[in-house]
Amino acid sequence: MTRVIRLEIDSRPECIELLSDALCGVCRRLPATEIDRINLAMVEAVNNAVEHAYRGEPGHPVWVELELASDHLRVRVCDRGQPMDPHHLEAELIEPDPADPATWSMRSRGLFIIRNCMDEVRYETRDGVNILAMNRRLANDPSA
Amino acid sequence: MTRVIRLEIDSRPECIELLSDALCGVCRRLPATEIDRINLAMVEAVNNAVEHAYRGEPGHPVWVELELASDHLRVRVCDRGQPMDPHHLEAELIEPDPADPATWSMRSRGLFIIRNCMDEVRYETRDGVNILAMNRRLANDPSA
Amino acid sequence: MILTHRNHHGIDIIALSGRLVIADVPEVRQKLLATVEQGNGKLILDLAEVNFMDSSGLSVLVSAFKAARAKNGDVALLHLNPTVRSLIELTRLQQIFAIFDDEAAALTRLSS
Amino acid sequence: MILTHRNHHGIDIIALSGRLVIADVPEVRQKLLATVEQGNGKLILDLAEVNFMDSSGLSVLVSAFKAARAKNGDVALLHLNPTVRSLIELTRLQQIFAIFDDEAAALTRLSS
Ligand SMILES: Nc1ncnc2c1ncn2[C@@H]1O[C@H](COP(=O)(O)OP(=O)(O)O)[C@@H](O)[C@H]1O
Ligand SMILES: Nc1ncnc2c1ncn2[C@@H]1O[C@H](COP(=O)(O)OP(=O)(O)O)[C@@H](O)[C@H]1O
Repeated sequence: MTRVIRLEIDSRPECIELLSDALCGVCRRLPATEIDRINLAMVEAVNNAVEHAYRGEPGHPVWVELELASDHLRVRVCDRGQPMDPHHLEAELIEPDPADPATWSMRSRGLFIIRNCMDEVRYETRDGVNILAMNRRLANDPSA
Repeated sequence: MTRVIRLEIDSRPECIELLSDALCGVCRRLPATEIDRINLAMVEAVNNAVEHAYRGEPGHPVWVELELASDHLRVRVCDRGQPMDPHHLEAELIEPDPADPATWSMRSRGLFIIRNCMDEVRYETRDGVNILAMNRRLANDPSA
Repeated sequence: MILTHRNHHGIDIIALSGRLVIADVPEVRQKLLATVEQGNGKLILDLAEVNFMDSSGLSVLVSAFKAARAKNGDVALLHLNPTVRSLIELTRLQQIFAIFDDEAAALTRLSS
Repeated sequence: MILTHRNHHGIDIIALSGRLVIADVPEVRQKLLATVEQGNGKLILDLAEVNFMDSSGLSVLVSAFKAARAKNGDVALLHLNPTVRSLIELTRLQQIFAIFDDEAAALTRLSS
Protein backbone atom coordinates (compact mmCIF):
# COMPACT_ATOMS: atom_id res chain seq x y z
CA MET A 1 0.00 0.00 0.00
CA THR A 2 1.50 3.30 -1.10
CA ARG A 3 1.00 6.30 1.15
CA VAL A 4 1.94 9.93 0.56
CA ILE A 5 2.57 12.87 2.85
CA ARG A 6 3.45 16.36 1.75
CA LEU A 7 5.62 18.65 3.89
CA GLU A 8 5.76 22.36 3.15
CA ILE A 9 7.81 25.25 4.51
CA ASP A 10 8.58 28.82 3.62
CA SER A 11 11.89 29.35 1.78
CA ARG A 12 13.83 30.28 4.92
CA PRO A 13 17.00 28.45 6.05
CA GLU A 14 15.75 28.09 9.62
CA CYS A 15 12.70 26.13 8.49
CA ILE A 16 14.69 23.41 6.72
CA GLU A 17 15.33 21.61 10.00
CA LEU A 18 11.56 21.14 10.37
CA LEU A 19 11.55 19.20 7.10
CA SER A 20 14.43 17.04 8.37
CA ASP A 21 12.64 16.34 11.64
CA ALA A 22 9.38 15.47 9.88
CA LEU A 23 11.14 13.24 7.34
CA CYS A 24 13.05 11.41 10.06
CA GLY A 25 9.79 10.87 11.94
CA VAL A 26 8.04 9.47 8.87
CA CYS A 27 11.02 7.20 8.11
CA ARG A 28 11.54 6.08 11.72
CA ARG A 29 11.19 2.38 10.86
CA LEU A 30 14.12 2.44 8.41
CA PRO A 31 17.70 1.69 9.49
CA ALA A 32 19.49 4.80 10.79
CA THR A 33 22.04 4.88 7.95
CA GLU A 34 19.21 4.75 5.43
CA ILE A 35 17.41 7.64 7.15
CA ASP A 36 20.69 9.60 7.18
CA ARG A 37 21.23 9.37 3.44
CA ILE A 38 17.63 10.11 2.50
CA ASN A 39 17.59 13.07 4.87
CA LEU A 40 20.89 14.38 3.49
CA ALA A 41 19.65 14.14 -0.11
CA MET A 42 16.45 15.96 0.81
CA VAL A 43 18.29 18.71 2.68
CA GLU A 44 20.66 19.28 -0.26
CA ALA A 45 17.71 19.55 -2.66
CA VAL A 46 15.82 21.92 -0.36
CA ASN A 47 18.99 24.03 0.13
CA ASN A 48 19.18 24.40 -3.64
CA ALA A 49 15.53 25.42 -3.92
CA VAL A 50 16.01 28.06 -1.20
CA GLU A 51 19.43 29.32 -2.37
CA HIS A 52 19.22 29.00 -6.14
CA ALA A 53 15.60 28.64 -7.29
CA TYR A 54 14.47 31.49 -4.99
CA ARG A 55 17.91 33.20 -4.80
CA GLY A 56 17.80 33.21 -1.01
CA GLU A 57 14.51 35.10 -0.91
CA PRO A 58 12.06 34.12 1.86
CA GLY A 59 8.29 34.09 1.33
CA HIS A 60 8.10 31.31 -1.26
CA PRO A 61 6.86 27.74 -0.85
CA VAL A 62 9.20 24.74 -0.83
CA TRP A 63 7.49 21.41 -0.44
CA VAL A 64 8.53 17.79 -0.22
CA GLU A 65 6.35 14.86 -1.22
CA LEU A 66 7.24 11.58 0.46
CA GLU A 67 5.80 8.49 -1.16
CA LEU A 68 6.22 5.39 1.00
CA ALA A 69 5.84 1.99 -0.59
CA SER A 70 6.93 -1.45 0.56
CA ASP A 71 10.04 -1.49 -1.62
CA HIS A 72 10.95 2.15 -2.20
CA LEU A 73 10.74 5.68 -0.89
CA ARG A 74 10.23 8.47 -3.38
CA VAL A 75 11.13 12.03 -2.40
CA ARG A 76 10.08 14.96 -4.57
CA VAL A 77 11.44 18.37 -3.67
CA CYS A 78 9.39 21.09 -5.36
CA ASP A 79 9.56 24.85 -5.81
CA ARG A 80 8.05 27.56 -8.02
CA GLY A 81 11.28 29.47 -8.51
CA GLN A 82 13.80 29.71 -11.29
CA PRO A 83 14.33 26.36 -13.04
CA MET A 84 17.72 24.71 -12.95
CA ASP A 85 19.75 23.86 -16.03
CA PRO A 86 19.45 20.04 -15.85
CA HIS A 87 23.10 19.70 -16.94
CA HIS A 88 24.09 20.59 -13.39
CA LEU A 89 22.79 17.17 -12.38
CA GLU A 90 25.59 15.42 -14.23
CA ALA A 91 28.46 17.51 -12.89
CA GLU A 92 31.31 15.44 -11.52
CA LEU A 93 33.00 16.04 -8.21
CA ILE A 94 36.14 18.13 -8.26
CA GLU A 95 38.84 15.96 -6.65
CA PRO A 96 40.37 18.02 -3.84
CA ASP A 97 44.16 18.12 -4.24
CA PRO A 98 46.15 19.55 -1.30
CA ALA A 99 48.74 20.89 -3.76
CA ASP A 100 46.24 22.69 -6.00
CA PRO A 101 44.21 25.53 -4.43
CA ALA A 102 41.97 25.63 -7.51
CA THR A 103 40.45 22.33 -6.35
CA TRP A 104 39.58 23.64 -2.90
CA SER A 105 36.09 24.36 -4.05
CA MET A 106 33.51 25.80 -1.70
CA ARG A 107 30.54 24.76 -3.81
CA SER A 108 29.12 22.23 -6.26
CA ARG A 109 28.86 19.23 -4.01
CA GLY A 110 25.10 19.19 -3.38
CA LEU A 111 23.92 17.48 -6.56
CA PHE A 112 26.83 15.01 -6.44
CA ILE A 113 25.82 14.08 -2.89
CA ILE A 114 22.19 13.67 -3.94
CA ARG A 115 23.14 11.34 -6.82
CA ASN A 116 25.23 9.26 -4.45
CA CYS A 117 22.64 8.98 -1.72
CA MET A 118 19.73 8.02 -3.92
CA ASP A 119 19.20 5.35 -6.59
CA GLU A 120 17.48 7.51 -9.21
CA VAL A 121 17.37 11.27 -9.59
CA ARG A 122 15.37 13.25 -12.16
CA TYR A 123 14.66 16.92 -12.58
CA GLU A 124 11.73 18.42 -14.41
CA THR A 125 9.68 21.59 -14.62
CA ARG A 126 5.95 21.27 -15.14
CA ASP A 127 3.35 24.05 -14.98
CA GLY A 128 5.84 26.35 -13.30
CA VAL A 129 6.77 23.79 -10.64
CA ASN A 130 10.36 22.54 -10.51
CA ILE A 131 10.60 18.99 -9.23
CA LEU A 132 13.71 17.15 -8.16
CA ALA A 133 12.43 13.58 -7.95
CA MET A 134 14.59 11.06 -6.12
CA ASN A 135 13.98 7.40 -5.55
CA ARG A 136 15.51 5.06 -3.01
CA ARG A 137 14.99 1.31 -3.24
CA LEU A 138 14.45 -0.30 0.13
CA ALA A 139 15.11 -3.72 1.55
CA ASN A 140 12.98 -3.01 4.64
CA ASP A 141 9.35 -2.03 4.27
CA PRO A 142 9.07 1.44 5.91
CA SER A 143 5.34 1.02 6.47
CA ALA A 144 5.48 -2.43 8.07
CA MET B 1 11.75 32.84 16.30
CA THR B 2 8.50 31.29 15.07
CA ARG B 3 8.70 28.60 12.44
CA VAL B 4 5.90 26.87 10.54
CA ILE B 5 5.64 23.56 8.74
CA ARG B 6 2.56 22.30 6.95
CA LEU B 7 1.83 18.58 6.68
CA GLU B 8 -0.75 17.32 4.19
CA ILE B 9 -2.32 13.94 3.48
CA ASP B 10 -5.22 12.54 1.54
CA SER B 11 -8.35 11.85 3.61
CA ARG B 12 -7.59 8.16 4.07
CA PRO B 13 -7.31 6.49 7.51
CA GLU B 14 -4.05 4.75 6.63
CA CYS B 15 -2.33 8.10 5.98
CA ILE B 16 -3.07 9.53 9.44
CA GLU B 17 -0.11 7.67 10.93
CA LEU B 18 2.19 9.63 8.60
CA LEU B 19 0.95 12.85 10.21
CA SER B 20 1.62 11.38 13.67
CA ASP B 21 5.12 10.34 12.68
CA ALA B 22 5.91 13.73 11.14
CA LEU B 23 4.49 15.61 14.15
CA CYS B 24 6.47 13.48 16.61
CA GLY B 25 9.62 14.13 14.56
CA VAL B 26 9.06 17.89 14.56
CA CYS B 27 8.32 17.87 18.32
CA ARG B 28 11.19 15.54 19.23
CA ARG B 29 12.74 18.01 21.65
CA LEU B 30 9.62 18.17 23.85
CA PRO B 31 9.08 15.81 26.80
CA ALA B 32 7.45 12.52 25.76
CA THR B 33 4.23 13.15 27.68
CA GLU B 34 3.88 16.51 25.97
CA ILE B 35 4.38 14.95 22.53
CA ASP B 36 1.80 12.28 23.41
CA ARG B 37 -0.95 14.74 24.22
CA ILE B 38 -0.28 17.02 21.26
CA ASN B 39 -0.19 14.00 18.95
CA LEU B 40 -3.43 12.64 20.42
CA ALA B 41 -5.22 15.97 19.97
CA MET B 42 -4.03 16.20 16.38
CA VAL B 43 -5.07 12.62 15.58
CA GLU B 44 -8.56 13.21 17.03
CA ALA B 45 -8.98 16.36 14.95
CA VAL B 46 -7.74 14.64 11.79
CA ASN B 47 -10.04 11.66 12.45
CA ASN B 48 -12.97 14.08 12.59
CA ALA B 49 -11.96 15.75 9.32
CA VAL B 50 -11.71 12.36 7.61
CA GLU B 51 -14.82 10.79 9.19
CA HIS B 52 -17.19 13.74 9.52
CA ALA B 53 -16.09 16.64 7.33
CA TYR B 54 -15.45 14.32 4.36
CA ARG B 55 -17.86 11.57 5.53
CA GLY B 56 -15.18 8.92 5.17
CA GLU B 57 -14.55 9.74 1.52
CA PRO B 58 -10.93 9.53 0.32
CA GLY B 59 -9.51 11.91 -2.27
CA HIS B 60 -9.72 15.13 -0.23
CA PRO B 61 -6.93 17.12 1.41
CA VAL B 62 -6.43 17.25 5.17
CA TRP B 63 -3.56 19.39 6.35
CA VAL B 64 -1.96 20.33 9.62
CA GLU B 65 -0.06 23.52 10.26
CA LEU B 66 2.44 23.35 13.09
CA GLU B 67 3.65 26.66 14.41
CA LEU B 68 6.62 26.32 16.75
CA ALA B 69 7.51 29.20 19.01
CA SER B 70 9.64 29.35 22.12
CA ASP B 71 6.66 29.27 24.49
CA HIS B 72 3.87 27.55 22.57
CA LEU B 73 3.00 25.12 19.82
CA ARG B 74 0.01 25.92 17.66
CA VAL B 75 -1.63 23.11 15.69
CA ARG B 76 -4.23 23.89 13.03
CA VAL B 77 -6.07 20.96 11.47
CA CYS B 78 -7.73 22.02 8.23
CA ASP B 79 -10.14 20.53 5.70
CA ARG B 80 -12.41 21.68 2.87
CA GLY B 81 -15.32 19.42 3.81
CA GLN B 82 -18.59 19.97 5.58
CA PRO B 83 -18.26 22.46 8.45
CA MET B 84 -18.92 21.35 12.00
CA ASP B 85 -21.57 22.86 14.23
CA PRO B 86 -19.25 24.61 16.73
CA HIS B 87 -21.55 23.59 19.60
CA HIS B 88 -20.04 20.12 19.42
CA LEU B 89 -16.88 21.67 20.88
CA GLU B 90 -18.57 22.29 24.20
CA ALA B 91 -20.12 18.84 24.62
CA GLU B 92 -19.43 17.28 27.99
CA LEU B 93 -18.25 13.75 28.51
CA ILE B 94 -20.91 11.16 29.22
CA GLU B 95 -19.91 9.55 32.54
CA PRO B 96 -19.77 5.81 31.94
CA ASP B 97 -21.90 4.03 34.52
CA PRO B 98 -21.57 0.24 34.71
CA ALA B 99 -25.24 -0.01 35.73
CA ASP B 100 -26.57 2.09 32.86
CA PRO B 101 -26.05 0.77 29.31
CA ALA B 102 -27.17 4.13 27.89
CA THR B 103 -23.86 5.60 29.09
CA TRP B 104 -21.76 2.99 27.29
CA SER B 105 -21.27 5.36 24.41
CA MET B 106 -19.20 4.39 21.45
CA ARG B 107 -18.68 7.95 20.28
CA SER B 108 -18.35 11.62 21.23
CA ARG B 109 -15.05 11.52 23.07
CA GLY B 110 -12.82 13.11 20.41
CA LEU B 111 -13.53 16.77 21.03
CA PHE B 112 -13.51 16.25 24.80
CA ILE B 113 -10.07 14.68 24.52
CA ILE B 114 -8.85 17.56 22.36
CA ARG B 115 -10.06 20.14 24.87
CA ASN B 116 -8.30 18.30 27.64
CA CYS B 117 -4.99 17.85 25.84
CA MET B 118 -4.63 21.42 24.66
CA ASP B 119 -4.80 24.81 26.36
CA GLU B 120 -6.99 26.63 23.84
CA VAL B 121 -9.22 25.25 21.08
CA ARG B 122 -11.11 27.25 18.46
CA TYR B 123 -13.04 26.25 15.37
CA GLU B 124 -13.73 28.45 12.38
CA THR B 125 -14.60 28.23 8.72
CA ARG B 126 -13.01 30.74 6.38
CA ASP B 127 -13.14 30.74 2.57
CA GLY B 128 -14.39 27.17 2.55
CA VAL B 129 -11.60 25.95 4.84
CA ASN B 130 -12.56 24.52 8.23
CA ILE B 131 -9.87 25.08 10.83
CA LEU B 132 -9.63 23.50 14.25
CA ALA B 133 -6.96 25.66 15.88
CA MET B 134 -5.35 24.34 19.05
CA ASN B 135 -2.70 25.92 21.20
CA ARG B 136 -0.40 24.36 23.74
CA ARG B 137 1.69 26.50 26.06
CA LEU B 138 5.16 25.12 26.59
CA ALA B 139 7.67 25.31 29.38
CA ASN B 140 10.46 23.93 27.17
CA ASP B 141 11.39 25.67 23.97
CA PRO B 142 10.82 23.08 21.18
CA SER B 143 13.22 24.88 18.86
CA ALA B 144 16.09 25.21 21.32
CA MET C 1 -2.78 -5.18 15.27
CA ILE C 2 -3.93 -8.56 16.69
CA LEU C 3 -0.92 -10.23 18.21
CA THR C 4 -2.21 -13.46 19.77
CA HIS C 5 -5.43 -15.12 20.83
CA ARG C 6 -5.61 -17.95 23.36
CA ASN C 7 -8.31 -19.45 25.52
CA HIS C 8 -7.80 -20.25 29.18
CA HIS C 9 -10.62 -22.31 30.75
CA GLY C 10 -13.29 -20.53 28.76
CA ILE C 11 -11.78 -17.05 29.05
CA ASP C 12 -10.49 -15.49 25.83
CA ILE C 13 -7.21 -13.62 26.11
CA ILE C 14 -6.36 -11.39 23.18
CA ALA C 15 -3.15 -9.41 22.98
CA LEU C 16 -3.08 -6.36 20.72
CA SER C 17 -0.03 -4.40 19.59
CA GLY C 18 1.02 -1.18 17.93
CA ARG C 19 -1.47 1.59 17.26
CA LEU C 20 -5.17 1.13 17.96
CA VAL C 21 -6.52 3.87 15.71
CA ILE C 22 -9.08 4.47 12.98
CA ALA C 23 -7.12 2.59 10.32
CA ASP C 24 -7.10 -0.58 12.45
CA VAL C 25 -10.54 -0.30 14.01
CA PRO C 26 -12.58 -2.33 11.49
CA GLU C 27 -10.29 -5.35 11.70
CA VAL C 28 -9.96 -5.28 15.48
CA ARG C 29 -13.67 -4.68 16.10
CA GLN C 30 -14.58 -7.62 13.89
CA LYS C 31 -12.09 -9.90 15.62
CA LEU C 32 -13.24 -8.94 19.13
CA LEU C 33 -16.95 -9.26 18.34
CA ALA C 34 -16.43 -12.64 16.67
CA THR C 35 -14.47 -13.82 19.72
CA VAL C 36 -17.22 -12.72 22.12
CA GLU C 37 -19.87 -14.32 19.94
CA GLN C 38 -18.09 -17.67 19.66
CA GLY C 39 -16.97 -17.77 23.29
CA ASN C 40 -18.42 -17.17 26.72
CA GLY C 41 -18.26 -13.40 26.55
CA LYS C 42 -15.36 -13.37 29.00
CA LEU C 43 -12.52 -11.44 27.47
CA ILE C 44 -9.15 -10.20 28.63
CA LEU C 45 -7.48 -7.63 26.39
CA ASP C 46 -3.73 -7.48 26.91
CA LEU C 47 -2.67 -3.99 25.80
CA ALA C 48 0.99 -4.21 26.88
CA GLU C 49 2.18 -3.71 23.30
CA VAL C 50 -0.33 -0.98 22.41
CA ASN C 51 1.64 2.23 22.43
CA PHE C 52 -0.99 4.61 21.04
CA MET C 53 -4.76 4.65 21.11
CA ASP C 54 -7.30 7.26 20.05
CA SER C 55 -11.03 7.60 20.70
CA SER C 56 -11.84 5.19 17.87
CA GLY C 57 -9.75 2.61 19.74
CA LEU C 58 -11.75 3.35 22.90
CA SER C 59 -14.94 2.79 20.92
CA VAL C 60 -13.72 -0.68 19.96
CA LEU C 61 -13.11 -1.54 23.60
CA VAL C 62 -16.59 -0.29 24.47
CA SER C 63 -18.24 -2.27 21.70
CA ALA C 64 -16.53 -5.46 22.93
CA PHE C 65 -17.75 -4.60 26.45
CA LYS C 66 -21.34 -4.17 25.22
CA ALA C 67 -21.26 -7.47 23.36
CA ALA C 68 -19.75 -9.24 26.39
CA ARG C 69 -22.34 -7.81 28.76
CA ALA C 70 -25.14 -8.93 26.43
CA LYS C 71 -23.93 -12.49 27.14
CA ASN C 72 -23.54 -11.78 30.87
CA GLY C 73 -19.79 -11.72 30.35
CA ASP C 74 -17.20 -9.02 31.02
CA VAL C 75 -14.07 -7.42 29.59
CA ALA C 76 -10.91 -6.84 31.58
CA LEU C 77 -7.99 -4.70 30.41
CA LEU C 78 -4.49 -5.88 31.16
CA HIS C 79 -1.09 -4.15 31.16
CA LEU C 80 -1.97 -0.58 30.21
CA ASN C 81 1.05 1.54 29.46
CA PRO C 82 1.00 5.08 30.92
CA THR C 83 -0.23 6.74 27.70
CA VAL C 84 -3.15 4.36 27.27
CA ARG C 85 -3.94 4.43 30.98
CA SER C 86 -4.18 8.19 31.04
CA LEU C 87 -6.50 8.15 28.01
CA ILE C 88 -8.77 5.59 29.72
CA GLU C 89 -8.78 7.65 32.92
CA LEU C 90 -9.40 10.92 31.11
CA THR C 91 -12.53 9.43 29.53
CA ARG C 92 -13.48 7.67 32.85
CA LEU C 93 -13.68 4.27 31.22
CA GLN C 94 -12.00 2.73 34.26
CA GLN C 95 -15.55 2.98 35.67
CA ILE C 96 -16.76 0.20 33.39
CA PHE C 97 -13.60 -1.77 32.66
CA ALA C 98 -11.81 -3.82 35.26
CA ILE C 99 -8.12 -3.00 34.85
CA PHE C 100 -5.27 -5.29 35.90
CA ASP C 101 -1.51 -5.38 35.79
CA ASP C 102 -1.49 -9.08 36.55
CA GLU C 103 -3.00 -11.71 34.29
CA ALA C 104 -3.76 -14.14 37.15
CA ALA C 105 -5.83 -11.45 38.90
CA ALA C 106 -7.76 -10.75 35.70
CA LEU C 107 -8.43 -14.47 35.22
CA THR C 108 -9.68 -14.80 38.80
CA ARG C 109 -12.04 -11.86 38.33
CA LEU C 110 -13.51 -13.19 35.08
CA SER C 111 -13.82 -16.75 36.45
CA SER C 112 -16.07 -15.69 39.31
CA MET D 1 26.44 25.82 16.99
CA ILE D 2 29.77 26.95 18.53
CA LEU D 3 30.29 25.01 21.70
CA THR D 4 33.70 26.05 22.99
CA HIS D 5 36.89 27.77 21.87
CA ARG D 6 40.23 27.35 23.58
CA ASN D 7 43.85 27.93 22.63
CA HIS D 8 46.57 25.41 23.30
CA HIS D 9 50.12 26.72 22.74
CA GLY D 10 49.05 28.75 19.70
CA ILE D 11 46.70 26.17 18.28
CA ASP D 12 43.01 27.07 18.27
CA ILE D 13 40.64 24.28 19.21
CA ILE D 14 36.99 24.90 18.40
CA ALA D 15 34.27 22.41 19.24
CA LEU D 16 31.04 22.61 17.27
CA SER D 17 27.77 20.89 18.08
CA GLY D 18 24.37 20.05 16.63
CA ARG D 19 23.63 20.60 12.97
CA LEU D 20 26.13 22.27 10.66
CA VAL D 21 23.73 23.37 7.91
CA ILE D 22 22.73 26.41 5.88
CA ALA D 23 20.93 28.09 8.77
CA ASP D 24 24.10 28.01 10.90
CA VAL D 25 26.69 28.62 8.21
CA PRO D 26 26.97 32.43 8.39
CA GLU D 27 27.64 32.41 12.15
CA VAL D 28 30.10 29.52 12.05
CA ARG D 29 31.99 30.80 9.00
CA GLN D 30 32.44 34.19 10.60
CA LYS D 31 33.67 32.66 13.86
CA LEU D 32 36.16 30.35 12.13
CA LEU D 33 37.54 33.03 9.84
CA ALA D 34 37.94 35.47 12.72
CA THR D 35 39.77 32.81 14.72
CA VAL D 36 42.16 32.06 11.85
CA GLU D 37 42.74 35.75 11.30
CA GLN D 38 43.48 36.52 14.94
CA GLY D 39 45.53 33.37 15.55
CA ASN D 40 48.32 31.42 13.88
CA GLY D 41 46.10 29.75 11.31
CA LYS D 42 46.43 26.43 13.15
CA LEU D 43 42.95 25.15 13.86
CA ILE D 44 41.51 21.95 15.26
CA LEU D 45 37.77 21.49 14.72
CA ASP D 46 36.27 19.05 17.20
CA LEU D 47 33.12 17.69 15.52
CA ALA D 48 32.25 15.06 18.15
CA GLU D 49 28.92 16.74 18.86
CA VAL D 50 28.03 17.50 15.24
CA ASN D 51 25.40 14.95 14.30
CA PHE D 52 24.42 16.29 10.88
CA MET D 53 26.25 18.23 8.21
CA ASP D 54 25.33 19.16 4.65
CA SER D 55 27.39 20.53 1.77
CA SER D 56 27.08 24.06 3.10
CA GLY D 57 28.76 22.80 6.27
CA LEU D 58 31.54 21.29 4.15
CA SER D 59 31.98 24.65 2.45
CA VAL D 60 32.59 26.26 5.84
CA LEU D 61 35.28 23.73 6.63
CA VAL D 62 36.88 24.40 3.26
CA SER D 63 36.79 28.17 3.70
CA ALA D 64 38.52 27.80 7.09
CA PHE D 65 41.11 25.59 5.39
CA LYS D 66 41.73 28.17 2.66
CA ALA D 67 42.18 30.95 5.20
CA ALA D 68 44.51 28.79 7.31
CA ARG D 69 46.64 27.84 4.32
CA ALA D 70 46.93 31.48 3.32
CA LYS D 71 48.75 31.93 6.67
CA ASN D 72 50.78 28.75 6.18
CA GLY D 73 48.59 27.09 8.77
CA ASP D 74 46.40 24.02 8.61
CA VAL D 75 43.05 22.63 9.75
CA ALA D 76 42.62 19.25 11.42
CA LEU D 77 39.26 17.57 12.00
CA LEU D 78 38.74 15.70 15.23
CA HIS D 79 36.21 13.09 16.36
CA LEU D 80 34.07 12.62 13.27
CA ASN D 81 30.96 10.58 13.91
CA PRO D 82 30.13 7.96 11.24
CA THR D 83 27.59 10.15 9.43
CA VAL D 84 29.94 13.10 9.12
CA ARG D 85 32.88 10.86 8.27
CA SER D 86 31.04 9.23 5.40
CA LEU D 87 30.05 12.65 4.02
CA ILE D 88 33.70 13.80 4.15
CA GLU D 89 34.83 10.60 2.46
CA LEU D 90 32.12 10.73 -0.20
CA THR D 91 33.31 14.20 -1.20
CA ARG D 92 37.02 13.16 -0.85
CA LEU D 93 37.77 15.97 1.58
CA GLN D 94 39.92 13.60 3.64
CA GLN D 95 42.46 14.38 0.87
CA ILE D 96 42.93 17.91 2.17
CA PHE D 97 41.94 17.62 5.85
CA ALA D 98 44.01 15.74 8.39
CA ILE D 99 41.53 13.70 10.40
CA PHE D 100 42.10 12.48 13.95
CA ASP D 101 40.28 10.57 16.63
CA ASP D 102 42.77 11.69 19.24
CA GLU D 103 43.33 15.31 20.24
CA ALA D 104 46.97 14.78 21.23
CA ALA D 105 47.77 13.44 17.75
CA ALA D 106 46.06 16.41 16.14
CA LEU D 107 48.03 18.80 18.34
CA THR D 108 51.30 17.07 17.47
CA ARG D 109 50.54 17.33 13.77
CA LEU D 110 49.68 21.04 13.91
CA SER D 111 52.69 21.85 16.12
CA SER D 112 55.16 20.52 13.59
N1 LIG E 1 17.03 24.17 -7.48
C1 LIG E 1 17.90 24.85 -8.28
N2 LIG E 1 17.47 25.86 -9.02
C2 LIG E 1 18.32 26.53 -9.79
N3 LIG E 1 19.62 26.25 -9.91
C3 LIG E 1 20.13 25.26 -9.20
C4 LIG E 1 19.30 24.49 -8.35
N4 LIG E 1 20.05 23.55 -7.78
C5 LIG E 1 21.30 23.71 -8.25
N5 LIG E 1 21.37 24.74 -9.10
C6 LIG E 1 22.60 25.15 -9.82
O1 LIG E 1 23.49 24.03 -9.85
C7 LIG E 1 24.75 24.36 -9.25
C8 LIG E 1 25.31 23.14 -8.51
O2 LIG E 1 24.48 22.84 -7.40
P1 LIG E 1 25.04 21.99 -6.20
O3 LIG E 1 25.74 20.80 -6.72
O4 LIG E 1 23.89 21.71 -5.29
O5 LIG E 1 26.11 22.87 -5.46
P2 LIG E 1 26.03 24.32 -4.82
O6 LIG E 1 24.59 24.60 -4.57
O7 LIG E 1 26.84 24.19 -3.58
O8 LIG E 1 26.65 25.21 -5.83
C9 LIG E 1 24.44 25.53 -8.34
O9 LIG E 1 25.55 26.33 -8.09
C10 LIG E 1 23.36 26.26 -9.13
O10 LIG E 1 23.93 27.07 -10.12
N1 LIG F 1 -14.48 18.07 11.53
C1 LIG F 1 -15.82 17.86 11.70
N2 LIG F 1 -16.69 18.15 10.72
C2 LIG F 1 -17.98 17.95 10.90
N3 LIG F 1 -18.54 17.46 12.03
C3 LIG F 1 -17.74 17.15 13.04
C4 LIG F 1 -16.35 17.34 12.93
N4 LIG F 1 -15.80 16.94 14.10
C5 LIG F 1 -16.78 16.53 14.88
N5 LIG F 1 -17.98 16.65 14.27
C6 LIG F 1 -19.31 16.33 14.87
O1 LIG F 1 -19.13 16.38 16.30
C7 LIG F 1 -19.48 15.13 16.89
C8 LIG F 1 -18.59 14.85 18.10
O2 LIG F 1 -17.27 14.64 17.66
P1 LIG F 1 -16.21 13.86 18.56
O3 LIG F 1 -16.28 14.41 19.95
O4 LIG F 1 -14.90 13.95 17.91
O5 LIG F 1 -16.72 12.37 18.65
P2 LIG F 1 -16.98 11.30 17.50
O6 LIG F 1 -16.28 11.75 16.26
O7 LIG F 1 -16.43 10.05 18.07
O8 LIG F 1 -18.48 11.28 17.38
C9 LIG F 1 -19.34 14.11 15.77
O9 LIG F 1 -20.14 12.97 15.98
C10 LIG F 1 -19.79 14.93 14.57
O10 LIG F 1 -21.19 14.95 14.47
